[in-house]
Amino acid sequence: MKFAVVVFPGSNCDRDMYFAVKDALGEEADLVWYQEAELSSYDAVLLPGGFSYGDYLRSGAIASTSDVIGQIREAAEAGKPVLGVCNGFQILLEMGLLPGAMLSNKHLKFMCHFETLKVENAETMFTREYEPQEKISIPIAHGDGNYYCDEATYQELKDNRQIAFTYENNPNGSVGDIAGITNKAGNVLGMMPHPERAVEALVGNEDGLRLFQSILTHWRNNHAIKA
Amino acid sequence: MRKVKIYITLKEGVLDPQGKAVQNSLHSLEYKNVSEVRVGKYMEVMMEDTNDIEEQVDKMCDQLLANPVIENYTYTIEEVV
Amino acid sequence: MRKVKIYITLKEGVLDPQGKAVQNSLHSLEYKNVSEVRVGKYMEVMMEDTNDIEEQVDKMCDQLLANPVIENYTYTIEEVV
Amino acid sequence: MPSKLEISPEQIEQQKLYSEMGLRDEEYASIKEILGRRPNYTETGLFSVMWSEHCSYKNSKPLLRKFPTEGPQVLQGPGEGAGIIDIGDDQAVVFKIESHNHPSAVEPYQGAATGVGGILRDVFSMGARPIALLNSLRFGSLKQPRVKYLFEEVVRGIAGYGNCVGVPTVGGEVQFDNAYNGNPLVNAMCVGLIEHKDIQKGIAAGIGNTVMYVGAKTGRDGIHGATFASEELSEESEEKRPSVQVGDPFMEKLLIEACLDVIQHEALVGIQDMGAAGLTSSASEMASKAGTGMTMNLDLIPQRELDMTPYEMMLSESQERMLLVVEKGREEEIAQVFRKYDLDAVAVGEVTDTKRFRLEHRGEMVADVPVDSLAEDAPVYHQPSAIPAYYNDFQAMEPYVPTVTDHRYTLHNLLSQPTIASKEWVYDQYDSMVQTNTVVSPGSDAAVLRVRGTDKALAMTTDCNSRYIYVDPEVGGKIAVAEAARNIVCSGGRPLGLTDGLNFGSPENPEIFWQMEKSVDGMSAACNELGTPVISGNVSLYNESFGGQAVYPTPVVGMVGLIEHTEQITTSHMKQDGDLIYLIGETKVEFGGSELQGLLEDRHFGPAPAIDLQIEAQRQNQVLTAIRSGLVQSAHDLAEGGLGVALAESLFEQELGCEVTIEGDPTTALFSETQSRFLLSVKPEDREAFEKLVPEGRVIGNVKGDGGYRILSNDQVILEDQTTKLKHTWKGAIPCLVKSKV
Ligand SMILES: Nc1ncnc2c1ncn2[C@@H]1O[C@H](COP(=O)(O)OP(=O)(O)O)[C@@H](O)[C@H]1O
Ligand SMILES: [Mg+2]
Repeated sequence: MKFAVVVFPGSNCDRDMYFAVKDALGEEADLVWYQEAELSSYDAVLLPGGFSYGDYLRSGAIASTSDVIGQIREAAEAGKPVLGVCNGFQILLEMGLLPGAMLSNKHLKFMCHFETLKVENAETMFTREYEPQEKISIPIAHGDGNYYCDEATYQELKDNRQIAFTYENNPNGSVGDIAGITNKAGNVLGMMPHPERAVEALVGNEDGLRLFQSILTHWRNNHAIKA
Repeated sequence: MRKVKIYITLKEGVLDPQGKAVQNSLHSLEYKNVSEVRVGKYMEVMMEDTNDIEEQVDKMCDQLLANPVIENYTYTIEEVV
Repeated sequence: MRKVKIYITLKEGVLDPQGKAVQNSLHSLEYKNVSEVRVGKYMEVMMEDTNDIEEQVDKMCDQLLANPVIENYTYTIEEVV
Repeated sequence: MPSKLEISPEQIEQQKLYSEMGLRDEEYASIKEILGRRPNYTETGLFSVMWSEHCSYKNSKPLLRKFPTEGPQVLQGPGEGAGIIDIGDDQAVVFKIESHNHPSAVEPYQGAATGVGGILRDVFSMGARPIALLNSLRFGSLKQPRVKYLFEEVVRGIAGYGNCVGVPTVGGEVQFDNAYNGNPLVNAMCVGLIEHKDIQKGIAAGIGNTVMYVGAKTGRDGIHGATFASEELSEESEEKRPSVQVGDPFMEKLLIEACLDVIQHEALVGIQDMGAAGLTSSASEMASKAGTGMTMNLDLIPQRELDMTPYEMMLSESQERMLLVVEKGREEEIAQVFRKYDLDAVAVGEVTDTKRFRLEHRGEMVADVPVDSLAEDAPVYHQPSAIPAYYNDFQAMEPYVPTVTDHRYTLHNLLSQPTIASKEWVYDQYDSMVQTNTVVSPGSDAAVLRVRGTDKALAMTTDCNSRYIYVDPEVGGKIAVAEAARNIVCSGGRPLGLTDGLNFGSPENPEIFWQMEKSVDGMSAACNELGTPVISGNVSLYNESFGGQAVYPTPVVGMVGLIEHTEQITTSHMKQDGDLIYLIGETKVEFGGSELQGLLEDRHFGPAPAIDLQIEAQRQNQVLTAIRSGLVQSAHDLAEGGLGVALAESLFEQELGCEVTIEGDPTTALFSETQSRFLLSVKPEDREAFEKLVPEGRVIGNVKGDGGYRILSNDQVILEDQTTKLKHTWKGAIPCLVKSKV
């Protein structure tokens, strides 16, 4: 399986994402510079964390107007897995591929530590290797991770089972303890915690690896069916 | 040349952690008569004049400067020489 | 009740990386007639009226809301009912 | 027409305008002699910044020469942007520490942020990818509102910059003491990783080659304030006054990536960051090092503001700028590399064979001076030194013996001192994990990062207990180096070398110069004994508040060590019920400069704890050997607050308990700060093997799974508490102080 990691000016978890796929998952990955991206030849698109364009104006806002966005939209429409982590999630929100918006953490401070997440929906293409309601430990590292949406949208997220992960101890003030959501179709996931930082026991743990394995399993199954 | 002044505020109903923090600090500094603080953005954009400048500014705000899910904007346009 | 609108801007000569990034982004979105963008803060403070409200607001800004080393501020006071 | 140009060389001399720029009479006289004429305004400015302490080390050079700087592992000692140490496999670590004390005192957020930016540039301009940041901070009492503000903003500034550029901030230290009330210290350290073949130098070699400018435009940021002291002469309006340097971490991130790309380009000859004294120092140093000259056309310098004068451009300290020398005719290839990142690389000058530094502006030659005179010929001062009276008094004192009746209360009290308390409030704001190499994050003795693609890891730490240095600079200097090495050893690493940040008051005060001298002597002795050469460093003097009160002498040590196999990585956290707790090293009545002394007496006095460097080295070797043999579960060095505090700290992570028996006077056993001591835990089955390697080790008790912290003396329990309660005190202290209304 071939993963594209889209690099924006100011992305800084791009290499971490790349190593997670290449070394820990053992699949192919390319770092693709946003201006040179040709995403159609990839099986999945990963938007890494960092501070695209310095996170000036609003986190993810400036990146969400760049040229490559059209191709990301196409990948999403084609049903390919699109994963946005941290700044990647913020970009997906600013693009409107996922509903809602990001506000500053309720205590206004950047925070970096492990948080316990609950897998709310273990049936998505990103979470199928987890047990339903499983507790996993994944690092967060963000200043603007306070997910906001209005009541109606929240109800819709719940009704459609679009909430993938919630926090056990909500660190940032997010509506409904939301840590990650998918689109309706279930092939676009945005999450603030960093699964790519949890793929090796030496540096943290391996709780994030199964997220990447889920994507791979899903893809293999699809391909088996097609073949 | 025009100076466009843009005011971006959080929509009512959207929690404003920063405003809340400022409000608390003002209270602890003994400004007891402050009842609410909301924090937004203020931008000054210098642009050459065109016929459709208002349209342009609206588009700029919708496309980039404000996020319609959480923010409102207003602006004024001044002439500068 | 008064609504105090406070505008906080960077002093001239102080680097505004945010304004610069917004400006570049507007250029790549083909707003070619934009020549400069400066980004500041806008605050709305609701406070009970007092005789010395202006004095109070000045003090608030100097003490907390603006950073006198790099920022300037102005404000207007409106009556609300 | 900027009116400053009208200030004539005659006026500068007659009105002594040079002294407002910081030049002394005799310095001005020697400039006149070098040039054979009076310097003009711009030239006077060039000399004033290049001959400042910050650039020339004119007061500290004689002291810095004392540091051992060589060793088989050293690839680059002091002199370049940062020092370099070999770690095998054709790889090397690059590191340096730098202070940003004065800017942080004025504008703490930007001051600290640009401090981080500057030290990053020092490291990536060597060709290394920055892999870690550390910071060493000193503040006054958190009970003062201004101090609280400085503390919060400095931490936010470090976080704001480091997090954005994607370099993890993995360690550091924060000490609080009234001595820093008027003057915080902000030292930032950066560690980079490099392949030997990629090592760059800041040289302007090759006559005819092109000088290129990259990065942010030049504004009037941080221009030496003295320049504008003669306001009435220049009719400068308010907004043209020198402004605070503002950092743009986004620009820096682009620069890092672009520079790491460009070093692979064969047309690149030399590269250097523009740090203090901006264009002046980078350009003149590059030429001087190469034995060449340089001509620059200032009209070509990218400018952010209108009508900038040559003086302003040359002295500006705008951030995020680099200077390159590239092969003539290949400028476009280099520019192309930067264009990918939306950065402009502009040709601004040429390398010449004249050995002169020449600047043109609007068709005129505005400066023409010998390049070496700027970079090499600054005067060197041997300041007089004098033993302060307090030192003789302290030496003559009987050892201070604190009176403690309630040891439990005292332990809580110590754990809530902000210098000892958990720094989680600080480091939680730092992204400590980006780049996914962080094996041991903040909270242990040293941070540990694996070296991707190998089985090696790097341990790093900053240390300096300035109270010991105040009471006895020489002994304190030894302790600072020894403590850093101890922290590295406890993590499983062999110390490789260090970078030093010398923060002192005015060197013109003989008593302060004596403190500098003695602490450098002490540090050097420890470096020699422990085999850790000094490979880079920084000097920050005149750290005095408005009342003329100098800070405690604070020569910060930043140290890096090598862990040969990742399985040898060790933390300070005890692991398991039943493990044996070992104390290595005897304990004496030593409370001079201790945390407990400060707590009880509100000041520090008496002789510092003694240190025998040979014993220190021997114990470090033994402990490291035991760790490498896989016999050690946890290792922690004893520092502030002594055994009582070290025990508690080792139990917090897993909320384990302990039962420990102490001997002799309980207060001394628990809280004395005798040096060269280690606290280890070892599995019972490894007892024999361990004691063979560390014969001095004494079992003092066991780790307990019940979460109770128990100390016995003469078969009596003299201190008992729940580890969770101690932890609560320790964790809550700083958040509580920061939130408290003052
Ligand atoms: N300013 C800081 N930035 C990052 N980490 C810090 C900072 N201050 C302290 N720490 C971390 O907190 C832990 C405890 O620090 P300290 O009490 O100085 O330990 P030690 O006495 O063992 O040197 C260390 O891991 C250290 O790196
Ligand atoms: Mg220490």
